[in-house]
Amino acid sequence: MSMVLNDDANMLKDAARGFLGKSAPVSQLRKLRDDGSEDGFDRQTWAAMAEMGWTGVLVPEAHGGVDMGYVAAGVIAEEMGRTLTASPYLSTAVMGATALSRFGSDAQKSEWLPKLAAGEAVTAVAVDEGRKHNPARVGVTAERSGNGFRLNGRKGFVAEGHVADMLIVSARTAGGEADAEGITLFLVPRNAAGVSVERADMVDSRNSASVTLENVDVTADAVLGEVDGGLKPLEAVLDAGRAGLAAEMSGSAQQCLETTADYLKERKQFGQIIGTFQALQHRAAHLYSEVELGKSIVLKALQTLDAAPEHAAMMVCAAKAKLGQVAQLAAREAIQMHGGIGMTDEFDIGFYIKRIRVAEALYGDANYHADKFARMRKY
Amino acid sequence: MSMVLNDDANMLKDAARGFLGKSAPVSQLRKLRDDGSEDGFDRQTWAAMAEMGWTGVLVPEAHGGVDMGYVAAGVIAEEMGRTLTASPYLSTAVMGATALSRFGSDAQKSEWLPKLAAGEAVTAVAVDEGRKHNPARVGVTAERSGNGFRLNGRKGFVAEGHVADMLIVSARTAGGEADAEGITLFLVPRNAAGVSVERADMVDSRNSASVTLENVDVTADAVLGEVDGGLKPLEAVLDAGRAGLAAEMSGSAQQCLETTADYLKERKQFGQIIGTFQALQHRAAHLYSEVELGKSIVLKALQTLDAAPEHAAMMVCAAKAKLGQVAQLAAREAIQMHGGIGMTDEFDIGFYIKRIRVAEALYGDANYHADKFARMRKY
Amino acid sequence: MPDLDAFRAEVRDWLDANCPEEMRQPMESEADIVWGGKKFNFTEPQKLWLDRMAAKGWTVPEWPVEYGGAGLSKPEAKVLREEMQRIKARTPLQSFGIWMLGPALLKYGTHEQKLEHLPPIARGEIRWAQGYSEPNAGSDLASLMTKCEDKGDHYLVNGQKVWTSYADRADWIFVLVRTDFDAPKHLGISFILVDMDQPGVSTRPIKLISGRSPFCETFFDDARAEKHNLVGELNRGWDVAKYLLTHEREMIGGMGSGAMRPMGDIAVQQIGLDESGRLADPMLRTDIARAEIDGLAFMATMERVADEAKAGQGTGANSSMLKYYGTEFNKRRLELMMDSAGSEALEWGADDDVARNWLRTKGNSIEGGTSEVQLNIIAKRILELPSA
Amino acid sequence: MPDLDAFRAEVRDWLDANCPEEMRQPMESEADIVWGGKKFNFTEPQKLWLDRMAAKGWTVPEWPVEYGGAGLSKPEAKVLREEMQRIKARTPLQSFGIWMLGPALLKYGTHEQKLEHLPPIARGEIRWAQGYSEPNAGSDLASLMTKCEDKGDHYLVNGQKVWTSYADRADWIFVLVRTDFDAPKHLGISFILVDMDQPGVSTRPIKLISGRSPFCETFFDDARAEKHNLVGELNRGWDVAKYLLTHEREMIGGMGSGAMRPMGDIAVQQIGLDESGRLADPMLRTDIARAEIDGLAFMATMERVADEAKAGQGTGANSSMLKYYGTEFNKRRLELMMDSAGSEALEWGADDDVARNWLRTKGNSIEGGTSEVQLNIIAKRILELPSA
Repeated sequence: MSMVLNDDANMLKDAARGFLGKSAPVSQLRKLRDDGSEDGFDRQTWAAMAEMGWTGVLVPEAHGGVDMGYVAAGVIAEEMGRTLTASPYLSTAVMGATALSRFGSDAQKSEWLPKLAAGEAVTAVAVDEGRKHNPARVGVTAERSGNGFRLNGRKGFVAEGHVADMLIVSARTAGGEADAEGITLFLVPRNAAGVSVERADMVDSRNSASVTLENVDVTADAVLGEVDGGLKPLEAVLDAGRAGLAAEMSGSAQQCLETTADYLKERKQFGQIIGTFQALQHRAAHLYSEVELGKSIVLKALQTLDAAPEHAAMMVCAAKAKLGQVAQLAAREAIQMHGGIGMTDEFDIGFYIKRIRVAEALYGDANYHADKFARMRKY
Repeated sequence: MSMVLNDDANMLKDAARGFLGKSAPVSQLRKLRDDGSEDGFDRQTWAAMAEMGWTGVLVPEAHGGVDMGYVAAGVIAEEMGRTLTASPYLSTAVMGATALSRFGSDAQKSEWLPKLAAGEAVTAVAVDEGRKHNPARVGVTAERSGNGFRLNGRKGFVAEGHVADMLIVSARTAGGEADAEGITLFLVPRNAAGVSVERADMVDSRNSASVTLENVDVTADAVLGEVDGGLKPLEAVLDAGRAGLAAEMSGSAQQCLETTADYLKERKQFGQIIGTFQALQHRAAHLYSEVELGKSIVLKALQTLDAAPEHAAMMVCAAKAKLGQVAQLAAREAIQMHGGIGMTDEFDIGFYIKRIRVAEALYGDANYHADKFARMRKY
Repeated sequence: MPDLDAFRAEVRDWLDANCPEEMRQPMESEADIVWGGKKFNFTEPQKLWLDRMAAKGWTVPEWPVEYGGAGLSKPEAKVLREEMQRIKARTPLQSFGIWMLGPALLKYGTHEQKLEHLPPIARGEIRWAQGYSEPNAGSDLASLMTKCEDKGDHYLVNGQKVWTSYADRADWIFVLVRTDFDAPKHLGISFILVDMDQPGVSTRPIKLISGRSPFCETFFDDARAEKHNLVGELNRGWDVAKYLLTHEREMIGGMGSGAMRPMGDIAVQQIGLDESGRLADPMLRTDIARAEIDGLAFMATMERVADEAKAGQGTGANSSMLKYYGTEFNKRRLELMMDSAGSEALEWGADDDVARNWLRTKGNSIEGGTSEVQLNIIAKRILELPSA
Repeated sequence: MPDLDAFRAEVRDWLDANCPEEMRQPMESEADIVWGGKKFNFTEPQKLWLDRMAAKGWTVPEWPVEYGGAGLSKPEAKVLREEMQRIKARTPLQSFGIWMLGPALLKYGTHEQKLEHLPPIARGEIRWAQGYSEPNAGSDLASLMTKCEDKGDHYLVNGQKVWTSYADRADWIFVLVRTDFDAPKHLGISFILVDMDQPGVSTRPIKLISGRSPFCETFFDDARAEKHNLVGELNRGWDVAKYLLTHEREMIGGMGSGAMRPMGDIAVQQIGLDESGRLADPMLRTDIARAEIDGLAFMATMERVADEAKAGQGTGANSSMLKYYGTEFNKRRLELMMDSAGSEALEWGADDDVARNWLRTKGNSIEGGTSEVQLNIIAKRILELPSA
């Protein structure tokens, strides 16, 4: 497959950049933070995204989506990374749509996909329970109870948890706490009895929550995929999210690089434009190279998700690991080369380094994925 | 303890630099290589070193040495690292003397230490059996046989093996191949029946050999330390060697840095002295910082070996790991900043990068020691 | 050294008798640091401890007695430090007055200036701020433009400083000002002391990416400075500034190397060990081990550079090396601590949580001379590489 | 694309019938590379395979038929490559003539020059060397001083080149010479073709730190060059040189990314796994995993840059990025292979053992424009940072 965007994807990219730069730039995130917004995202912007079809980018046309695939979904995420636009796009349009369209029953699809495509429902994936990502370590229990299940336990670091209409929850139906077998995925309405969600005050000013499940009763229809066989679909959903995050981080890294290069052309010290200093030139050029590598591996991962999703795990793993390293390098170099002004809250770079840190940790950091990569390669 | 050399050590340093620079510079190693010297070192230089007391630097005065301690031994090794002087100094004056003076019986001391101090005997430590250092993994066997032991097996990467008069060999007297218990150290004359030594053609043009033991009979008097308890003294001997190697690498790194800084002041490209290019300045300055850290940790390790040898393992571990990283960085930067000329055999930098690679691998590379460090720190 | 032993015994007894129990507890956060000054809210034990130590001259033990110190020799001061560490006594007073202005005044000040300003510093009565950087004079500090005019019996100061640490809580400020606009830039600068308690001086905190505001912008709008508060010669303030910057470099470079809990221990507590007894995140384990080794080597280097300085060896420019490596290392350490803490560090917590400290370290390699400036200095002053 | 399918079938049949069995075995070492030229010792299958491929024009499939190629389109050439890979057919011929001089002549040469020089390259009859660098013109290539004088019916060349790859085994050499000593340095350079089979040209191999001698010094002592062998305009040889350097950069940058055995596999074989199924050297495992991920990202980048070039997107200066990253990555890869091989790699072994390859890679970031030069180019041409 050619490693260039086709015309559709290029048009989408231009449209996304135009829209986000105008309607949802970094100042929007700053305002949401400073106003103490309860939603943590702008509903008008979200409605406009739905209008443009972004919320349906991975929803089949039969269910009201535009079904453009992961490359397209990544193009949008990348542009959002440039502007740090806050929205439930990743948790809903990428991960929720992946979960339902690939693993949902006909009934589940019919119920949820049209709402997702229309931007009328938000989903959130509740997977982690400890400080480090580990999808096989599941302590939340789901015990059979009548025709259904009763869920108990606690999930943390749930992106968009408090604004979600429906939670996709991994719970243990069999086996011990770290067993790969015995995990089941459930669709749990956020307003179900026994579900309580508490929003966290995150460093990136984006949405994340902890979710407590106390005797939450769901019917057997709430199971997504097979009972006890939830890890595989969960990993697929996570991989969609990881690829999306990698794309987002790629956009953020590009933006950090470009902002910094522009600053280097402007700022004077010692009577010279600092961009003339060779040491800074070489570091910027090295960063450029790393950012280019990041763009390539993200595109490769997205293309593989489109072409052969069942074989995409390794490329996604490499992409998430690489972008964790690249985006953090970009943010660090951006601050250092900006000097004191980069340290001030007034300047935007701080938003980037903070968001990149959260994106890095979400669904496995670079160390997690490098280790997983090595295990997949059997060493 | 003050982290500066005392007057004695400073005098020794000046004397060593003077002697080695004049009598055993890199050109001596080049000549030994080009002439295909069988000894692999210059016996006249070795005799002069003995004359100056270097071979007795760790030998008690009662046995004819000058007993100046590890800081002094390290000062000599560091200067040898500057000139890449080939000699059995490390295997004999540092490791052999440590083994005998700290763990030898009275008889062993009386027999060997005066010869070591006089430069009349060379020792070599035969420990490794695989491609990576692992002193607890001992496959060479020593079976009880009459009043003594019968040794069988093969050792590799034995520095100075083929010029040694006496080999210090770790062998298994009990336990399985990787057990820490059950290892015993033996003093084996190189000319004992059944010992065959084959010199290897090493990339650094220094001495290293493989040693094959075929039904080698030794008496119980040949045991150094306790039967089955050889790992502890072996580690102490290795730590002396590792600290000596770290000191040597520190000297080599300093020399690489200085040679490179000098070249940067001379070489012109694009009509300018290349030392004016800020990117090179910053890399040289970073290298300087790393080299300084290397000097400090080496001194710390040597001082600890003098003050509390039983607690020196962690500092030695840190020193060997750090100098592996620092010296390799120095060699790599030296070649790159010299450009094409650094790639030619005619120029000396190649000798440094090759020797540093061998020193890095000997008695555990930086990865081995970082892992060991983490284990000692219980993580 | 029998004298030192006697001194040690005396110090030990005195500390035992005089250090309040509360002042022997580890500090829980930066909020426990005693900075002093008119606006500082002391707890009772803090004030007691400060006053007792100040009365002995031990807040600034090596300063002369007449200026509020105890006139201790270096070995004696070391004994005092060791004995304080032994009982885990907190430092009674920290301040820019002690670290920076004090040494500068001791070297460049007149006897009268020392008598006026040093004892209040030693007693924690006056808190000082530093007025160096300006919006257009960051790394290129000497291009500063804050104007200082001679008005006969006093000076008038006009201009703006940035990155003045805690200026909103300080009482006085030492300021680099331009007193000659025609001279080459390094030769028209003076060093002057300004009372902040006047209408012509105002401050505005700068909110940082960490959410904290340890720095201010400080504005001088016809601020008055007394003539006798010019330190050193007129137009030769750059010498004082350079001397002071060296102190600042050493201070910042040494941060983060103190009695920190080892990274490995923290990570084990946070992440746990795997079945083979190794940290459960193998890649992070690699990074931490390498960083801890570098940390040991760096601490050994600080020790060696200090010992060399005492022995009259080494090069003064090594303070640039320490500043460079120390701040870069500190940044690396906090990145690893963020890796180790995982998602729990991504929520804002207490005022000195890991995330805030992580973000704060990003400024370490900018303030007090950027890493790039330190590398320039090493290249030129130590390696003697030529200028373009 | 029915035409391509037909072409593929045709290629497959032909290759099956014509590729000797021996030429389908993996190359055991660099000694198996067929460079051609008058001095080359072919094995019988090598010669047979070369002649058959050359007769089809498939040693240089995209060159025009009249110049020894097959005039294939890019998609057709790709089919040929794929089908050769399918049966693991060796490349029948590699040379600087194919990689470098050929593209330069196709772009800048006259019809006559192409007719004279390209077919012998395509048939492997003439082996070319490259005469660019000089002892005092390394990174600053344009400061070269080899003199070329117009003697009416011919040129006389005098001077010295270094780093001429395998010049001792080459038949002709393309040389950058100075034809105007008064013009600005880039404007007095010409590009000329010189027959090495004459007394005025001599070579001396340079022994490298790896012990191998892939490069020579080449001396021109009143060497004669024909006037019709000047390529491009007189004094405009720098354009040809730059064009060619871009090709060289891409070639060197791409080295080390080919069908290499994965580092992880090699390390497992050499070091083994521990009880938890992980590589027994945990720190090396970390480094290898990170490097393999970077390797994947780099290969994806080579692919993307090539695809963008085909689509008329991207920037030509990206060849500098590929050269920089590719050579630095290759150095890193060989360092890791040395770490993995341990003491067994520290003995000199076969002519292409790990140690020699490790040492050889150190030159990758120097030859064909140093890493520093590539970073300069990226900074200026892509990031558009200003010059001092």
